[in-house]
Amino acid sequence: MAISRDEVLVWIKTCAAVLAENCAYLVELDAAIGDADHGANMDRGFRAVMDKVPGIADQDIGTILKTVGMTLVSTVGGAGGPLYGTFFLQAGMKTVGKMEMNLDEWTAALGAAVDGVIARGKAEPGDKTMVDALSPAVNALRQASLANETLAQALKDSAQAAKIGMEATIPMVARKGRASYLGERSAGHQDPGATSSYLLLKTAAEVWVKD
Amino acid sequence: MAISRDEVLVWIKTCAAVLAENCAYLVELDAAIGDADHGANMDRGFRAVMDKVPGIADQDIGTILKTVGMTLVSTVGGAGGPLYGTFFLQAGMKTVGKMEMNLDEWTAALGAAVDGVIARGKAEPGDKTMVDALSPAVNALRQASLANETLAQALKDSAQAAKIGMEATIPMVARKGRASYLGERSAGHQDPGATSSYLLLKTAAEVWVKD
Amino acid sequence: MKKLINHPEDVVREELEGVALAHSVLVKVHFDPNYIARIQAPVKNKVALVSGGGSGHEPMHGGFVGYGMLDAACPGAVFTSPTPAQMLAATKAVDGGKGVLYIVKNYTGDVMNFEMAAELARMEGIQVESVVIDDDVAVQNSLYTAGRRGVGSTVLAEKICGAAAEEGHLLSEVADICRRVNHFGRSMGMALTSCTVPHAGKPTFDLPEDEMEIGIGIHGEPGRRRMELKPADEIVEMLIEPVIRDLPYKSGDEILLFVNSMGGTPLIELYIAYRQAHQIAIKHGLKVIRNLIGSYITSLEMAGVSITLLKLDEDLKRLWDAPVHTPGMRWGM
Amino acid sequence: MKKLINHPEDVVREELEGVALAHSVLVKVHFDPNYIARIQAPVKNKVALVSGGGSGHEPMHGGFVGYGMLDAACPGAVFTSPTPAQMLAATKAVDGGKGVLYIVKNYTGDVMNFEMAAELARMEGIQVESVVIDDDVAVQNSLYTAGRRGVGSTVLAEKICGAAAEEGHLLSEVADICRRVNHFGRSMGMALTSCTVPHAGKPTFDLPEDEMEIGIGIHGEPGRRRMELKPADEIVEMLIEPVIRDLPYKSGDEILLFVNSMGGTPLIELYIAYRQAHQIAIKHGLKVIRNLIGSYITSLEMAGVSITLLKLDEDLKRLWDAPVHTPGMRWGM
Ligand SMILES: Nc1ncnc2c1ncn2[C@@H]1O[C@H](COP(=O)(O)OP(=O)(O)O)[C@@H](O)[C@H]1O
Ligand SMILES: Nc1ncnc2c1ncn2[C@@H]1O[C@H](COP(=O)(O)OP(=O)(O)O)[C@@H](O)[C@H]1O
Ligand SMILES: [Mg+2]
Ligand SMILES: [Mg+2]
Ligand SMILES: [Mg+2]
Ligand SMILES: [Mg+2]
Repeated sequence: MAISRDEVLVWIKTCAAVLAENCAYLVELDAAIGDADHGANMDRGFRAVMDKVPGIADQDIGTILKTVGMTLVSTVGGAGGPLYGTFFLQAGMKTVGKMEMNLDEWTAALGAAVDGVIARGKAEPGDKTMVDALSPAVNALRQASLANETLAQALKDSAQAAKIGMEATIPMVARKGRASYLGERSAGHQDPGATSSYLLLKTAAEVWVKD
Repeated sequence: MAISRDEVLVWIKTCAAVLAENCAYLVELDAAIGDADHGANMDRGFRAVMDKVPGIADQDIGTILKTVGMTLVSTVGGAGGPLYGTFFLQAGMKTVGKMEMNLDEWTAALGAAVDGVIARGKAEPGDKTMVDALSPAVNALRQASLANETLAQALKDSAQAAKIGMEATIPMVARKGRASYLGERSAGHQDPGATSSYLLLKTAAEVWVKD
Repeated sequence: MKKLINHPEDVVREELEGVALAHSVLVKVHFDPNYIARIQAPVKNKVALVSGGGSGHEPMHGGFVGYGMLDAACPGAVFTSPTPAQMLAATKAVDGGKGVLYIVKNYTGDVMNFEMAAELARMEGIQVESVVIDDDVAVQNSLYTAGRRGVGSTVLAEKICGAAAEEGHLLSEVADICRRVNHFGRSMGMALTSCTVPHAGKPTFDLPEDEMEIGIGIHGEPGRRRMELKPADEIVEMLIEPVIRDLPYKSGDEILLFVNSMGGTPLIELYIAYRQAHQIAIKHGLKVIRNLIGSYITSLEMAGVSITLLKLDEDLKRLWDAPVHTPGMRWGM
Repeated sequence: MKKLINHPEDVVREELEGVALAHSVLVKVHFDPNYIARIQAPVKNKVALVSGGGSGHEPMHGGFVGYGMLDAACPGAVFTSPTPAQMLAATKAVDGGKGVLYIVKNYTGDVMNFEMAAELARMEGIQVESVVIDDDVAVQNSLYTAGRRGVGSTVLAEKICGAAAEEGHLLSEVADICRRVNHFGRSMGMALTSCTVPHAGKPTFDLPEDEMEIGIGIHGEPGRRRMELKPADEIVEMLIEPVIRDLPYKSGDEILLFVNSMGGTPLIELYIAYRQAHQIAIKHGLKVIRNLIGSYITSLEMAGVSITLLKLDEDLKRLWDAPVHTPGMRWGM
């Protein structure tokens, strides 16, 4: 069982819809410990991605993901732009020429994506950033594939891991990003980037798990 | 029965106290149709007058009133400064050398004071200014002296006339001063300057009427 | 009341002390009576310009004292015109023997106090002329009222007359140029919020989240009418159309477009307003050849904007472009 | 939300259209990708200066494009750093063959986007250096965090480096001067009110009538701590003492004192703050030989103030005094 190119397109489109829905929510989270723009940034970026989608619908997964990455880099700005841009660019590198991905291939792609985010942002788990949602999700995928779980189960596990990681950011004192300026005051708030990361992985599980 | 120099001094000092008490009230009236400073202006002016009083306590009524006028001109500013300054300067001219005033002399002094205000500000009764409180007060004094009323009664009459004139400004649409910029919107508010004028004359009646 | 102040009664004095410390190269500040004079004053054989008004309109007028603009400014209490005592002292301090021009905004208090000051100055043998600025089209003009308020054109008049004085014109000539600016200039303003007079301690008027005041002056007074909040483009249209209508600017006229913040409106919004004002001016065939955008004549921290149009002729253009060096306006040097 | 705008999503574009109409003599505005370039760009054989950041800080950075300051500015969405695409396009447009200096405020987003832009520009054979400004003493510096924010010193660095570039210095030399400004400059700010990001539609944080935020940045983010409102003199002391302590300015040092409005605080309050800041500087034996007072690096309509001290040496003094002609800063020409 695998994820087809068309399913990747469905994922991207659904992410655009989900981020649009959650725009105000992400802005609110960012208002508490940042500058109240994360939702608008992601929404702007994925609206630009949607304009690109028709032109790349017949391409391979790698080309699609790299195009998403380039589009985010050139339209989002802020911290989210370079980070999510790198995320999709790196995932795209790992899937060049592929018309479908199995669990191991998706695991490798997401792993590369998260490594890219870490390389670009130099954040470690515990810094109260998107990395706190992304890293556990990759680990969950890796364990699932070692345990020979089904793709469906693995996707659910990674989404669940991202959710736990996202919620774990609430008590954290930020050490990276804008929230770090608040020092102790950043504790008690959920990180907006970790939240948008969870939304992307939750959406993947929802659109790719068919039963 | 007459008003002595010392009673004039008591009047001035009491006016200073009354205007200080009513500072916030006059500011509020001015906020509605002006620029929220009439109370502060009058209070500032009469505090300066209080500093001058000790130095002129042994002078004649005319000197005292002219000093009050000069002090107001040089410390109040706004519309109130020149108008009340002229008011006291003109009253002072009429009482040069006097150590006391009878009803006719006070009537002449107040008449000259109000003529000075009208000459300086070019306002007519009905323009919604201090003139609407001052003119009726002068007329009341004149009638009282024609009717050979007592000084006490005359002072009460003039204060009463000023009160009615002040209240009559409420429905008026301002044609002079800052309130005129509001056009129709100036109706429904009592004029601050008419109110401070009433306070001066009411105080005169209170401190000069002894029974 | 949220202000960066100490005690309300110290606001004007402490502000003036700040000006004195900040701009000792350009101006000297005199206290009791309060006035700000150009450091070189009196400038011999130059007509001296004196203006003044209530405080709370900064940078006007104190920020406009210096080369090519005012010789002295008299700051009154907040929103209260200064006294003849201040004006007389300033007049004596800056008269360079060629006479003194008073630039007076048309408010009863300002007019009466400057009148008294002029009477006193003339008694002392100083030649004084006064020009009253009344450019606010929000106020219906009439013989029976206080007439129009003096607003945005005052800033332009002070710059242009200052340059004329530097050119060496006579008092009567500088006064004529001032009247020309007043004749060619018109303004209208609006408020998104009220402002708080320090000693009053609370907003002069309450304005709901979804309403605005159109046709306000510069003393926090309510405007001609209150209406629901509109998009910037509509607001600007409501301000500039009456201005253009009032002074029949002809298609082809060259104008200066002045978009002013009332104090609390930031530059990003001013440029959005400027965009629409410029576009409408063009629609009317006007040539916007000069502009001024920023906080120049304010009403404390009030959020809002005023728009001033000034028709330019060759003289006014030359005088506008002439060098000026004051704390609030500087170019060419 | 009370703003003079049309639709939140049009704020930046319409503001830029206003700038284009207002300052066509000084700058040209390019859309998609958005950047403001000096009208003469590219200036041959001059190091080009490029800066940028989120919108909402006007006049920074777009208002600082022109002779003696920036060659280009890249405005992002409100409070959102611009993209590498904007920076690359601006870099190509202004490179005069002598290399391009990026002046970057230390925010994760700004740093990463300028990093990517520099990588792309170098691939295209353009010589690029970046200097990151991090002068906000409100933020504890540490290797493990994002570090200090870039605030007031950015304005001073853009003026001083612009003058250095006009003098014909090499890219490495202009970059060194920029680092010197960052090394000699320190800032701290506070807020009396929050600000409202247009697309958010409501204030970023709620601040009761009797409270203030100390140690804020320029993105409407809450500060280091919230406390009860204090008199201006105490507030200024709370801001300037940590600044002076952080960079041991020696008694006798010559400094530039920069008192900045966050956007909604009017000039009358700035001078009251300046007065106290200047007095405290003197108490510490510092010589205030230059100053800057006004709205230069803002946070939309936020009411509040920031104070920046810059130690001056002969070079920095000369470069500060050098002529500059931009929409937001002008003297000497
Ligand atoms: N150094 C970093 N590494 C990883 N993620 C980061 C880093 N800095 C910030 N982030 C993420 O970016 C999010 C904020 O994104 P956004 O609001 O779009 O950018 P900005 O902070 O520039 O406004 C934060 O919630 C955090 O999850
Ligand atoms: N032309 C005038 N003639 C007489 N009284 C006037 C005139 N203009 C204004 N006033 C009086 O002055 C009062 C306002 O005084 P004040 O607030 O001290 O001055 P300002 O209007 O300059 O702030 C008004 O309430 C009105 O009674
Ligand atoms: Mg953000
Ligand atoms: Mg008043
Ligand atoms: Mg007044
Ligand atoms: Mg941001």
